Amino acid sequence: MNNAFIAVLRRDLLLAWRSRADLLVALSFFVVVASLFPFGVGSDPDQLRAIGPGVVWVAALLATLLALPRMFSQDFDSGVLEQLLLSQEPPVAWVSAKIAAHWLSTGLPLVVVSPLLALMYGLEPGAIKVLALALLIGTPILSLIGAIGAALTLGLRGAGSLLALLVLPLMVPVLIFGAGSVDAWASGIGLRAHLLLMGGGLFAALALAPSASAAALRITMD
Amino acid sequence: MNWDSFAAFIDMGGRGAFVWGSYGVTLALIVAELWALSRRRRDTLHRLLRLQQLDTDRSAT
Amino acid sequence: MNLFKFSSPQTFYSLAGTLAPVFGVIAAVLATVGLYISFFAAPTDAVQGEVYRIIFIHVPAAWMSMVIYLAMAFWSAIGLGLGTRLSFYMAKALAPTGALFCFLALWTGALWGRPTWGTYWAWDARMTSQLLLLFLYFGHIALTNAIEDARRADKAGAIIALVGAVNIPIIYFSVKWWNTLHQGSSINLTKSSMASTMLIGMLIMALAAWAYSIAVTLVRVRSIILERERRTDWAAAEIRLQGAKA
Amino acid sequence: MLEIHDLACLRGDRLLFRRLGLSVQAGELWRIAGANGVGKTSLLRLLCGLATPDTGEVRWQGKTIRQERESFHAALLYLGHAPALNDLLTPLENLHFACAAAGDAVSPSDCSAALTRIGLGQQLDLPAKVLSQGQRRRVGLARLFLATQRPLWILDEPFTALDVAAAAELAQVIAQHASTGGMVIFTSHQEADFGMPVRTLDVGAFSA
Repeated sequence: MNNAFIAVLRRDLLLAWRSRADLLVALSFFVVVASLFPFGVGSDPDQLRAIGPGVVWVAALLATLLALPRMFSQDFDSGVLEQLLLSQEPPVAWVSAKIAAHWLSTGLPLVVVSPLLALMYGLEPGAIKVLALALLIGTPILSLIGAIGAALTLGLRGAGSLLALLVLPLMVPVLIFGAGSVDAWASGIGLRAHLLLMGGGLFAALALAPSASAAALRITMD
Repeated sequence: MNWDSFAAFIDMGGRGAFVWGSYGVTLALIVAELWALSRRRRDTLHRLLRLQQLDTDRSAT
Repeated sequence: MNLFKFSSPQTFYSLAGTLAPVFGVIAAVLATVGLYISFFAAPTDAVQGEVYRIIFIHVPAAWMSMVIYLAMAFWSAIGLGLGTRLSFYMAKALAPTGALFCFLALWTGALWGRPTWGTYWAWDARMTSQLLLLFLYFGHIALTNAIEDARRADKAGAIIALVGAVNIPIIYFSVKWWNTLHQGSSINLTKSSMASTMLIGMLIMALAAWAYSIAVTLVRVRSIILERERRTDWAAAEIRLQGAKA
Repeated sequence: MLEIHDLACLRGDRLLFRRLGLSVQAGELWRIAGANGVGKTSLLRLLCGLATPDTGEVRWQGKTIRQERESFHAALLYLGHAPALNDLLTPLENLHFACAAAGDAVSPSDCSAALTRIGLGQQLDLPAKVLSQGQRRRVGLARLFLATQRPLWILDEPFTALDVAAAAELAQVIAQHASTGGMVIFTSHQEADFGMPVRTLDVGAFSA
C-alpha cells in the first residue's frame, strides 16, 4: 500500500521543489490579494482589524484555487496519470499522496506567511496565532475538496473558472469557521468549538475526498 | 372574498408591486420553461433526423 | 423482476409519454385551487397585511429546489452504483427545473424581504443557503455542459451532485451558525401564526409545484433518451415518426 | 490468458467497432492493424481497463478485469502512445518512479542498468525535457527490461521514433518475452521481424 503512496509523495515534493518559482508566484498571489483590500476599504485600523481574518481567509481560498489545476494537469498531459491508474495499488493511495504533496507545497506556505498579513491588518499576537492555527486545520480541507473539482474539470476548456464555480460554494463552511474562530477568540467566546468542528470537517474530508477524486479521475480518463 | 373591487385586488394593500412582481416573474419563468422545452424537443428531433439521414447516406455510399 | 423493465430507456420513454400529461393536468388543477386559496380564501395577515401572500410560491419554490437537488443526487447514486444510463438521464433532466425553482425562491424571498425587513437581501440564514444551493446548481449544469463526451458528463455530473448533496446540511448549519453569530436570530419568514387555510394553501401549491416538476422532467427526459439512444432501432423509428411531425 | 467477448466502443457519437472478439494465449504475439482513426488506441485502452466498454467484456484468467482489477494490473504493462515522462525529472528518476508507482520493487541501479542497455547511459542525469523524441521513447521502453515478470504487455506504437538498431533490439526483447510464455499486443505501422509468427487483428473488419 505505501509503496505507491511514498513514491508519488516523494516525486511530487521533488517536483514542487524543482518548480519552486511557481510556488513563490502562487504565494505572492496570496499576499497581493490580501493586501489589496485596504485600498478598497480604507486604512482605518479598527476596520482593518475587524475584516483582517476574513480577508486573509478569502485570499487563502483564492490562492488554493489558483494552485489546484496543477495537481493533476501535468501528469494528465504527460500520460503519467494513465500509468498511475494502472498501478496495482488502489488509486486512493496515490491520489491521497498527490493531495498531501499539493497541500505541503501550496497550503502550508499560506499558513507560514499568514502572520505577516495578520500584522498588516493590525491583529494582536494572540489573534495571529489563532489565525495561523485555523489556517493549519482549514487549508488541508481546501486541498481535499479542491482535488475533487480538479479531477472533474481535468482537460476541459475554461477549467479554471469552472473549478472555482464547483468548489468555492463547498469551501464556504471552512471559510465561516476559519475566519469565525479568530472573532470567537477575540470576543472571549473561545475557539474550541470552531476548531473542533473544523477538525471534524478535516477527518470527514480525509475519509471521503480521496476516493471521490479517484472516482472522478477514472471517469475523466475513461 | 377579501377584495371588494378588482382595483383593490391589484393594489394588494399597497404591496401590489411586490406580490405581482413575485407571481408575475414566477408565471413568466414557468411559461418560458415550457416554451423552451417544446423548442428543445423540436430542435432535438430535427437534429436527430438530419443525423439519421447523414448515417443512411454514409452507409449507402 | 419487472422493476427493471422500467429501467430500460425504451419502456420508460413510453411510460413517461403517458405520465407527463397526467402530471401536467394535476399540476394545473392544484395550482388553480392553490391560487384561489392564497388570494381569496386566506385572510389578510394581522402583521404583514397582504404581502405575506408571496409565501404561497416562495416556500414551495424553496422546498422544490431542495427536493429536486436531492432527487438528482439520488439518481446520480443509482447511476454510479448500478450503471443504469437512465438514472443519469433523469438527473440531467431534473437540473434546469431545480435551478429555476431555486432562483424563484431567491427572487420571491427578496421581493418579500423588501417590504418586511426594508432590504431586498438581509443575509438571512435560509436565503444565504438558498444562494449557495443556486451556485451548486450552476456548477452542476456548467460541468455537464463543459464535457463533450456524454458518458463522462453524466458520471462527472453525478459525482458533483453527490458531493454537493453531502455538503448541503454542512452548508446549511454553518450558515445558520454564522448568521446567528452576526445578526441574532433572523426573523423567521414563516413565524407568523399559520392560520390553517394558509398552511393548506401552501401545501397545495407545493404539491402543484411537485406535479409540475415531474411533468416537465418527464418531457425533458424523453428528448434526452431519444438523443442518447438514437442508434437503437426503436429510437430511430421514433425519431423518423416524430421528426416528420415536429 | 486474455479473452475479449463482443466488444463495442463508442467515441462521442461515432461507433468505432462492435462484436469484436479475441483470445490471446500465453506465448502469442498480436499486432493490432487498421487505418488511423479506426480505434486501435481505443481498443488497447479498453483491453487494459483504462476505458469501460459500451458492451462486451474483457476477461483475464477467466474473470472480468473489472472484478479482478488489482491482480490484472499486477500482470499488465501498458506503454501508451506518449512516453509517460515528467520534463523536470531525469530519465533515472522517471523510470524509478514509474516502477515504484506501479508497485514493482526496483532499485535505482537496476534502472540505470536498463537505461544504459537501451543506449541512454550518458543521459542518466539530464532533465527529460532536453532529450530528443526518440530518446524519450526509449526511456519509456526501458521499463520492458524491468517488467519481465508481468506476462501481458500492451504497447501502443512502440516502434515510432526509433532508429533501425533500436527497433531491432525492441523486436528482439518482445520476441524473447513471448517465447518465455508472455503475451504481447501492440500496434505498429512498420513491419518488424520478430523471428516468430505474429497474429494480426484488423480492427477495421469490426467497424460499424
